[in-house]
Amino acid sequence: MEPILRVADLSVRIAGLHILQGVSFSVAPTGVTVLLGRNGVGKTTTLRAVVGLTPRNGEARGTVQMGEQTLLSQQTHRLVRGGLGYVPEDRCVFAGLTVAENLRLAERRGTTPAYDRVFALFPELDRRARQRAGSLSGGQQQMLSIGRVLLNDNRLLLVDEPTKGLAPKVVTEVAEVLERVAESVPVLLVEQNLAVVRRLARDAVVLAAGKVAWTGDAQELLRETALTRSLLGVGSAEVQH
Amino acid sequence: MTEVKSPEVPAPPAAVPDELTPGDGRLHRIRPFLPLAVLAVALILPYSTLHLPGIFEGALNSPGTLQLLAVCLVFGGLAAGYDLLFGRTGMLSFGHALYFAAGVYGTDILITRAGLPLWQAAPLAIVGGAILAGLLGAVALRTVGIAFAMVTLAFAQVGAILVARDFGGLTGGEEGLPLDVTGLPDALVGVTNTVNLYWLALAYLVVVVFVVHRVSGSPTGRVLAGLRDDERRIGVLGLDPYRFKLVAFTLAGGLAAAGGAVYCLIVGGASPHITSSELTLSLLVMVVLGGPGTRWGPVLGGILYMYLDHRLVSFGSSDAVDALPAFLSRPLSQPLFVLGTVFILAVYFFPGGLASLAPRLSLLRNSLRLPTRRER
Amino acid sequence: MDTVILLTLTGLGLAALYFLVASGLSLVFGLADVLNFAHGLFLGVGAYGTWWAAGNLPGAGSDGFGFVVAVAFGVAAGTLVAVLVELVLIRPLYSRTIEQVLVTVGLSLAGVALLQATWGADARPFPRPEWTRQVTSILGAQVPNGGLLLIVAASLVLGAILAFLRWTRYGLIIRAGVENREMVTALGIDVRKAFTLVFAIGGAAAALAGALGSVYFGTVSPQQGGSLLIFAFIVVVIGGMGSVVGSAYAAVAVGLLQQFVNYYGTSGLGDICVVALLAVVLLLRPQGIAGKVATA
Amino acid sequence: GSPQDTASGGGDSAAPVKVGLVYSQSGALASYGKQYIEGFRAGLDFATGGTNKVGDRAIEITEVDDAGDPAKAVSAAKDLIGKGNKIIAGSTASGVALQVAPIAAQNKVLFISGPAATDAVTGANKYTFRSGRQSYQDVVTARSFIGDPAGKKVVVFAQDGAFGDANEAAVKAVIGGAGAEVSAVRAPASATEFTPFASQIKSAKPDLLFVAWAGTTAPAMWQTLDQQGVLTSTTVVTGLDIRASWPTFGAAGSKISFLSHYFDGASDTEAAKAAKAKIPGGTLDLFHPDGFAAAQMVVRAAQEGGDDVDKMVTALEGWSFEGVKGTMTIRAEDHALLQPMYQASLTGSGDTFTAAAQKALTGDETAPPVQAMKG
Amino acid sequence: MLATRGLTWRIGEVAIVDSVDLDLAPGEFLGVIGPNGAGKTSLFNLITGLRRPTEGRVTLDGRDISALPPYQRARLGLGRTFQASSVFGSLSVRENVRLAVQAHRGGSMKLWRRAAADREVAAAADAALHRVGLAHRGDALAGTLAHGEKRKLEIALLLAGEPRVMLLDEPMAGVSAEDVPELVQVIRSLTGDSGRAVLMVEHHMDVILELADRIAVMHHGALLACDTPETVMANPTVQEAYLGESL
Ligand SMILES: Nc1ncnc2c1ncn2[C@@H]1O[C@H](COP(=O)(O)OP(=O)(O)OP(=O)(O)O)[C@@H](O)[C@H]1O
Ligand SMILES: Nc1ncnc2c1ncn2[C@@H]1O[C@H](COP(=O)(O)OP(=O)(O)OP(=O)(O)O)[C@@H](O)[C@H]1O
Ligand SMILES: CC(C)C[C@H](N)C(=O)O
Ligand SMILES: [Mg+2]
Ligand SMILES: [Mg+2]
Repeated sequence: MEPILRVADLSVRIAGLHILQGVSFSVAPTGVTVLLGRNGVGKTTTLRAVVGLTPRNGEARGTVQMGEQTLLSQQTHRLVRGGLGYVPEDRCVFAGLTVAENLRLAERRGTTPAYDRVFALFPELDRRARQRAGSLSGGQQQMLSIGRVLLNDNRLLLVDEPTKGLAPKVVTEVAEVLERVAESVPVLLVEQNLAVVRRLARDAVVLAAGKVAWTGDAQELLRETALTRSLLGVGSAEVQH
Repeated sequence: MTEVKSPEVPAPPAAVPDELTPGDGRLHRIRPFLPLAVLAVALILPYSTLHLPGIFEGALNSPGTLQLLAVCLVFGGLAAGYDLLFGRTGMLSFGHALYFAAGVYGTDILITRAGLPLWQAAPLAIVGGAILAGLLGAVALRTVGIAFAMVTLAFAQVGAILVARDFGGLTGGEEGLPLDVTGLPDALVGVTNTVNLYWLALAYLVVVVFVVHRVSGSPTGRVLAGLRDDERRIGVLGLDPYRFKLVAFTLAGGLAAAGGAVYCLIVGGASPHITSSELTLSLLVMVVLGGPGTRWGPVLGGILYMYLDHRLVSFGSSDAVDALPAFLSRPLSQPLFVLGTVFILAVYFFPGGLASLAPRLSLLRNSLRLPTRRER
Repeated sequence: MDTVILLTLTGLGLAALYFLVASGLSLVFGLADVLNFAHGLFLGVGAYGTWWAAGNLPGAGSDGFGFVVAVAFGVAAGTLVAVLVELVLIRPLYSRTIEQVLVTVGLSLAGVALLQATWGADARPFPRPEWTRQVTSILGAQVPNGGLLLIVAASLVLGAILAFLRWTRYGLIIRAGVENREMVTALGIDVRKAFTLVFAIGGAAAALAGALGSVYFGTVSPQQGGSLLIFAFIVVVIGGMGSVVGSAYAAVAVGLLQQFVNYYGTSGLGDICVVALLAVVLLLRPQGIAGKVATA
Repeated sequence: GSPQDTASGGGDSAAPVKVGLVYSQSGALASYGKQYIEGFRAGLDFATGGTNKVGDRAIEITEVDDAGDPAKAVSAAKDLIGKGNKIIAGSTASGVALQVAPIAAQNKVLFISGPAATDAVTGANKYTFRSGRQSYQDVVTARSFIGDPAGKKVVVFAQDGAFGDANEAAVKAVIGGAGAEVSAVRAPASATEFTPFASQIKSAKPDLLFVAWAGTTAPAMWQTLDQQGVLTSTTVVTGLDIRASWPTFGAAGSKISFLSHYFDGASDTEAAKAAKAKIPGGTLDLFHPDGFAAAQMVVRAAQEGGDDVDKMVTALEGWSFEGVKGTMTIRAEDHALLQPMYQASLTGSGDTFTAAAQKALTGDETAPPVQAMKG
Repeated sequence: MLATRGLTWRIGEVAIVDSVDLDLAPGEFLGVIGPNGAGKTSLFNLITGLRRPTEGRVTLDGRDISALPPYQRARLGLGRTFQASSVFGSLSVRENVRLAVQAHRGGSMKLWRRAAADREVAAAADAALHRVGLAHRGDALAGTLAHGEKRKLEIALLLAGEPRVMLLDEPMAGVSAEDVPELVQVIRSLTGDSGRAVLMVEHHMDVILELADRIAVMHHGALLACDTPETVMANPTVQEAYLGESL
């Protein structure tokens, strides 16, 4: 199958530092591809480069292709309108706007927003529609952040650590949501919680020191304790919650 | 109530106070001596009869040039003091002109109206300016961010109104108050002694730079740098943000008042121009022009700003400008037009201020030098 | 009694003028986070644009429909300048607040000097319909029509801006963009258009203030914008940055306070009272009357 | 070498006479400055018979813009003095004049203040002279509008600040001193809304209203006084500003009695004719006479004093000359410049207004009281 | 040691924190869990003084500290980390920690001394950095650290202050699995000596279970349970409200 996203030789420099040095991988057109790696290895940087959010003092080189489309030189809002959904690492909800307004903002022109889908997944968002997003708890904000993206149909979702700081129950919920979402849209996921990875991931890309250290089947990666340990530094015992 | 996003102070671009980071390499060993070399040049400058046509009207040691340089130096020091607030502590005060004005008017009034000798009047005015800053700061610092900027602006505005209304007949209103020089030391009076005023201004600048440098490198300076980034964190670490900010505010106010006393002597009086909010804005411009939080940036910014401010008026009326077609010469003969345009261009061409120019220049130099070496 | 009515209505006229200047300032300041010291320039452009059009633009004049055309031209000119300023000067500097301050300060100096270089430093008589010079007798008070015109215009502008922010998608985008520009683009929205729009609205309101303010003053001069700007800033801060409704309240408070204190107290006390009001409001409620609510 | 070099004025008889003009070329008072310099050039031409020389010595003028800022003016003055200029003139703004005057005294150079109207320049020191009128002379002119002031009720409406203070004080001294009951209404110069002040004036029901207001808010102020019926209910006197401002009076203009320092057509002296012929545009205005007189004084000083400033001072003290306005006299005691003043009325509409002289007062009639020389 | 009595924080009608009574004994490690939005962070804010409670008191060593500003509470030995990393972005990592050490060693105004010359402070700071494994990043600007590194720096800042009562708000959030055990060790070592007490919010149950002596469960602002880990884990209400069905 043709991959939906192809990243070839992606290099990112920020403030003079080579953060990514020639990263290449591709994302399958179905299911979840997980991007793994230790803190600071450049996972977030990779996702942001793909959606065109490399900071001003930085520079991204290489090729990133989604289908026929070349992404790297394009403006973020064009990419997103073209069906590339992005859920950022630190949630980034609009604190001063209400929950409803946050969602309304995410509506894209020319499509019908799928409010049913979002509220079915996160009834809390419907209940708190009039609360200012800034006063939501961390978990609630994460739900809003994901909900915003699910309002639209996407060709590919980039999701950065969606379960960070969430209660186990919510982690399960979010994992379920992503699982369902992944049935219809391919997802590129950054995740530290290996339980979630185990449940969702089909393919895995492991980053180390700004380069791709391993790509292949995610479940296989998790099965191979030695491999997991050498790449991620975790024993499988700790993977379980 | 909802979580209100506190109006952010436009935080100055992050710059690590160089005092807190040990440098390395050979450059580091020469660097401490660079300022001394510049200081030496500044000290012997009045002995030079060099003519720099276009840059100064007369020879370097002519009274007009020395006077201009003295004013520039005072503002270099003033900007460095202001940077203690803005660049190093992250406090955006829009009322710094008030403490400068307190120094100017304080010295002037104590000498001219109260008849005190200079050696009493100037210290009194400086202490008075610092106390004023301490009192008003104690109130204003109950707010943060833009609110703080506006409260300080408001206080300065009251000061401006009091001065302009000639409150108690002390200030001379909008005509200002010429300094009564009869009681002054002879060495400070008259055009022939301008060089002494120049040295005085230079001394002021050196003192301010030294104080700011010492304070920034002190434990307190470290706290101030922390305040700039995250005030809440400082509180949780067990330090009282209010107290530290008040100390910085008072100290900066005292330094500004000292600058005022020197300025009063240089200009020979006080005029309400110096109470205007434009002066604070200019201070901000000077600091940003130079590079906030850097050791030499604000000084250079202040000197350059004042130089342009004074020199552009003669640029505007120069023959070169008059010879241009009207649509060019008319705006160019407006000094403020040129000054404003310079700011705008500076933002685009020297982002990070003048201080960021040095590394970039050395980069340029290196890239120019390398090929020649290879040839040899 | 008629003194009180007179002072109230003229005070409201003054408040209306402050509001017209402050509303644009507040929107740009609070929502685009640009401390726009060049706002006075937009004011000047609106005033000079109207002045120029009345004398030179075919169809425009100093009375009747011709005057409406002239004002429309002035507002259009102010809007255009505001948009150009945003596109050319401010846009490359978003998220660099201090540099923006520097650029707008530079612009305010250069712009005023440019007006002065072009049309001279002296005040020029402003073309205006005859009725704006007259007074209307209200309960025994002779209220200047120019002031009433300002009150009507300010009310309309207030309504229009509120409706825009509350009920349009662009209003929503503007409010969100203030908080996190990047994230707005990550939702597929071109946020830069929204910021240009904010400048256009601010510029238009300022230009209208310039035109109608000149009607009220009877003259136009390069410095006019600058002196109004200080009070406009005070109004914006008292009202709470970004809050248009707050600006309206604050403008009324400042206008009436100034007017009454100037009559019953001594001169200059009005200004000091306004400054005192600012200090008190900020000490009690640092976020201003309405706080920084980047929302409607 | 020496730590500072100061050009000593060359005693060489063929060396040029160096004159420094420090005035506003830019800033708010730029139009006043422009008239001043035009007048100065015309006056220099007139006083030197077109040669621009005093004896063999050319007069070398250096112009410096102070933008109305005393600090810049002081810098410029020091620079000029350092370069050997023995004569400084200019001072469009009062604040500038007051700061430059002490510099002149400290360095023993001649200072001839320009349009700056403040009374405080008179008698400031031995080296300071003035080439224009002072506020007191305005007020004396105003008094002539109401006949016998005794028992009359007079209100001064003045802006805050030195200009207003000077006028209020002068009215109290001149008109109050003559038996009128004077009260004052003051307003901030920055005021934008004048109704409260108009109401206060109206309720005072004065016989004479003296208005001292300058600046861009003046038209709004006049309109408010007119709208509230003040102008029709009493005699209103004010100073006539430069021509460009006349249209801004609008309908109010014809209801006001003006005192005038100068306007085109107020006098028909030789000097006025010469000035008219020389200045660009050919229409005289408020401050042309000041520049003209300054040039006449400079030539006189250079002729009589050579390079000796003390001799220049002696030559000027008590000197009478024929200026644009007529006979001008430099009073020896305090260097006040006694000069004719005018009563005028304004007619016209739209952009075309004409001023007509109703009466001229001589220099003696408008003489301010003698000040003790301060320094 | 630390106790709250009837601690309540209301916004309008809603009680974000609802009459919480909590006791923390010296040397004790108390874990706080609860669904998102339960009010855990808010509780920390009340205890450290960043927010003023509507009702109730906070006492430290029997002394009522409810009215003290945050910095005075910190001086009494109350330290905390933040859920969203809040470090001094424009200072280097090393300066960050030195500042914290200096704050702890007495905050009197020293305007004229050289900060860099204080070797004791430098040594203590380096020690703290070593402990969290950030020593190699000492010269980096804190603002440019990756998320996980910032979390470590947060802990280093806390360590530097040698507080007696430590409030940790989700220290593990965003820390890579590799580093979790190491950080757990660091946190464990905090309580080891001299009777320090820790209050820690954490969603990683394994970490909580490993470290905590007792676990407090918050729900809708109120304290649902506060007991030994075993009892709490067995509590059906807790199961239902918080843990949900396990993955
Ligand atoms: N704006 C920036 N300026 C300088 N360095 C940066 C910047 N953004 C990121 N970095 C550096 O790039 C590296 C990679 O950061 P990135 O956020 O991509 O890591 P990550 O893999 O997402 O880590 P984590 O798991 O902690 O989220 C880090 O070392 C970080 O310090
Ligand atoms: N300033 C505020 N205004 C309004 N509501 C607030 C405010 N601060 C917190 N809240 C609300 O209080 C509740 C508790 O928030 P808190 O941040 O304490 O939760 P938490 O337990 O720390 O959650 P998480 O585990 O997600 O961090 C949430 O519902 C939140 O929306
Ligand atoms: C439309 C908005 C700018 C008004 C704002 N919500 C206020 O309360 O003032
Ligand atoms: Mg990341
Ligand atoms: Mg929390």
